[in-house]
Amino acid sequence: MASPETGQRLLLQGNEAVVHGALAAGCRFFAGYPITPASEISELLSVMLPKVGGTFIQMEDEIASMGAIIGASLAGVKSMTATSGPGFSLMQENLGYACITEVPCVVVNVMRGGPSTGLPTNVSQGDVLMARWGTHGDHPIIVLAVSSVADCFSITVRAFNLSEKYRVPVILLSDEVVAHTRECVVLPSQDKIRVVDRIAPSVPPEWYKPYADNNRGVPDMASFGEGYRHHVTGLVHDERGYPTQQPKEIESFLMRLHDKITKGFSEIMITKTQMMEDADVCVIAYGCVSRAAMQAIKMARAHGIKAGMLQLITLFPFPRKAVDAALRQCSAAIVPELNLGQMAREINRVNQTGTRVVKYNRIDGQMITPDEILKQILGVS
Amino acid sequence: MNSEPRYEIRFSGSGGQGIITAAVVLADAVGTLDGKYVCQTQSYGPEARGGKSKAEVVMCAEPIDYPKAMQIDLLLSMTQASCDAYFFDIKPDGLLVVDAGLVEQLPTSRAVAIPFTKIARKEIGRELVANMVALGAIGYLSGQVNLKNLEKTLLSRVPKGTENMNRDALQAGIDEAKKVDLASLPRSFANEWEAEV
Amino acid sequence: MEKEDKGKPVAPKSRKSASSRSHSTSAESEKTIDAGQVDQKQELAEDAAQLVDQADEKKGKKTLYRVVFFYEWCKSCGICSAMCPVKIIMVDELGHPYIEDMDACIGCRNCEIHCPDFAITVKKRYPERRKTNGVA
Amino acid sequence: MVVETEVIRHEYLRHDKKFPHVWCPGCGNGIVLGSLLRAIHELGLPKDDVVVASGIGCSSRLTTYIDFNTLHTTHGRALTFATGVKLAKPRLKVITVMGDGDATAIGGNHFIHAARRNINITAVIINNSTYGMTGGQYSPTTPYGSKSTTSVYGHVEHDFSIAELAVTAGAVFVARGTVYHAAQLDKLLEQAITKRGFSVVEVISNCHVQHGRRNKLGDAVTMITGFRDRAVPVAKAAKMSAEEMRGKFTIGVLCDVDKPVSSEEYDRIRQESCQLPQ
Repeated sequence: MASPETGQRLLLQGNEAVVHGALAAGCRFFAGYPITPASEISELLSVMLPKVGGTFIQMEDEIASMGAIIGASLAGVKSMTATSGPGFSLMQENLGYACITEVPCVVVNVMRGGPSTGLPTNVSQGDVLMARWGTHGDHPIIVLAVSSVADCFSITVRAFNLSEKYRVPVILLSDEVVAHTRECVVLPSQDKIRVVDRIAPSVPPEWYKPYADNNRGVPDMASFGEGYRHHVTGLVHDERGYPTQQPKEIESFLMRLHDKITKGFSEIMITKTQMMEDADVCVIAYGCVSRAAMQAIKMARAHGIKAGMLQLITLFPFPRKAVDAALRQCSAAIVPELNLGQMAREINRVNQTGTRVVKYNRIDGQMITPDEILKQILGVS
Repeated sequence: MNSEPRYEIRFSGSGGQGIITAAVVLADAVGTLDGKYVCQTQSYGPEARGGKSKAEVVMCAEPIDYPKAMQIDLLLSMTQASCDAYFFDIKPDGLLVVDAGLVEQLPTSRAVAIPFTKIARKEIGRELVANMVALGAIGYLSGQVNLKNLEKTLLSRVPKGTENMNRDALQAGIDEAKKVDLASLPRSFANEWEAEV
Repeated sequence: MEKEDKGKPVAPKSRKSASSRSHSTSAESEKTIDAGQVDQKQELAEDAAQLVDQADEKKGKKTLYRVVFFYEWCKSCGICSAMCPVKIIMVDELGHPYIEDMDACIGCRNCEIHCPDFAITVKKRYPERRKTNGVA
Repeated sequence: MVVETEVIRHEYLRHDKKFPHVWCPGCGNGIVLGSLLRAIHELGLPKDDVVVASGIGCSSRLTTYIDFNTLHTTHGRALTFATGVKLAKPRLKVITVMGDGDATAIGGNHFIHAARRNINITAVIINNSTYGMTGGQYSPTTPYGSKSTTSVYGHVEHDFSIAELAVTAGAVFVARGTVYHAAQLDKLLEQAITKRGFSVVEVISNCHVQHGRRNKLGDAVTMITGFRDRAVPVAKAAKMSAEEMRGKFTIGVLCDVDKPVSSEEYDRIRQESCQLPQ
């Protein structure tokens, strides 16, 4: 595999584009464990990372992989892991650790059919709510979904940027279809890519309070070995990082975790609309299904139906505003998903207009085809 | 249906025949060098090893929404089993290309049978490159790819030292395909692609 | 905090040790030296200060030590008392340790390194005691 | 000459943490912590360059108290975090402190693979034969027949030796000490921290509150002095029969070999591939 040459058209798999996106965003550490359909990410990074001075390691399992990337991130290196459903299940404990200790990292989950070993080589979108609520406790997290190879590059960069800026783990949901589809992309040159890095403390080490609130709600982050000796613990901690059981400190700490994300809603929530200007019917989709949906919308337009598309790129925090606007505008919304309606449930939750929300689901390991979505659109028009 | 027609090719055979490699080379040539939009997908998992294996290439002058094949313009089958399994969504005027030695029962009369494996064995000396013979034939018959670009891409993707063998195989496929008279097939659309090549 | 370290131990408990100190004889302490060297042989040799001590002993001068308890941190577990080879660390009714005979201390530091609570420091007792230079 | 505790206290304990620490009176964890700090002091490691990672459990609470870069991780996973830290910043000295259940039950897989992988990390495992923090349940090192809150009728499973497990798994330096032999422990820890590669020090410690009380092993003092009688130096143990060794365990350096260190090897690969045309 050649190194990416910017400005050149490259035929890349979704998984390969994730790798190039991660490297462009400054990822220099990857720990992972082989799992279909995410293994290509490991394979390519094992080749690419040493070339850019980074580190690749294959750990003994996904628990260890998640631990290792948190460790590396604490040492000041942007890090990532990639897995699929069963491995993602194993990562949940340490994912919670990254949430409470506010360690930036990116977890790619290439979704396959579940539960358990499920359908290793088939596509699914069954991990959507798990990505949001998988680890225990009431915590905020950012979940992004990709739908094309180009997305795999650009959204991976976004994932790193959000993670670094808000000091929160970001889950990048890919799926078997996006991961294994090859498409041509032109990788932008490095100077065209906006890369965000965590903010290091500017105060002298004696003054440094590793978890002190500031106007952003995101404390400055010192990495190990830079003179700012501090304690990192998965226990609820005070602003110095020491365990606390004071109700006041506990609440203000946990609220800050939520608030920092709330403050960034406008930047974090990414959606894409197509043909929505005059739409009566909208299709709300994400991941590979949005590709089928778009095709279906074009077909519907050929039938004279004013259909439009709302593609969710950020799944969580739930892009309420965009969904609400689409629901207000349209008389009906079709929500096709490769699960039994995990996002449809969220959409229904915010539906205050009485707009008809029609689920269309497939859980047989196969893609939803444009014809199937078209049928749904025709059914509501 | 679409303003800009898609062209969909499905490669099928059994695992180990190099079906996916052929599809990737075609997609790479069409996408990177010809500059069209292209989506290449494939079947994964156990069926890729020994069982039925398939790979698809969708190409279009406009961005492609649905990445998988919907109605196939050209189906390549390198085994009888894969031909039977993957023939179902071929277009009425789509073309079936099969390995003459391995597929005996043709489900359509719009079919071209070329003995890819035999050519690979006899002319190149390695059965292994039957996929590249087939790729040459498909590249020619589909009329969707610049054959020079196809060769260039192929050579950039094969292991060092096997370039000549692969180039010869591709060329053998193209030569063989040139002998086919598509006009003689029922409901031919030969005129459309001849203009492009 | 530094002030507390030095100041506190002298406060309530030190009366007993202070009074007992005057009764000790050098003969008693010399007898117990062998018993005290059980586990500490390896490290004793390394230290330059030890050579000075040995030289002093040859000259008939005995190195004196002071065992300082930091009572704020002491949890009265009794380990120091049990570990003392010369049995000079006593325990009062509340479990707090005190020194019966400070001059009998052989400086083995067994109590110090076995104290789980960092509550014991053993120091040399010179008339003109040098300031500890161990601080990095 | 051992460094004075006063120096350790001023130099290495966090001045803004509440002391005395959380451990029960007489708990060996404090003794091990003292040994660890003296070893680090003797080696003259700069505090900024030391990372101490721990898992979950009584022993793992020690990271809170010491003035290094400290990392209190999830149960059993200390070594995975440590691996990430070490590989990301190889100049850091990474030490993990774990309990017996932490390191060899929930973290057993990470432990054997860290040993196999041979990354430059030191693992200190404080073995008190029980889960102290959660209330005295049986751990992988609880002896056969012992009582615990989850084996009130007597433990029917067999324990294993952490140090021997480490040797078999490929650790380049393995030592066993006890909290009674604290001076020796200082030296073992120094050796382990200096060693290139994955080094393990198993420290036999006491939990008189959970394990001791349920098995009538006496108080802290009895348990700790009991280690004196049960511990046999490696050289002496070699001459003893299995019968004589019954109920006893060896202390000292069990294994000290040299093997390529994977983190260093990877550094070499990194340097070589950086020079390749991109």
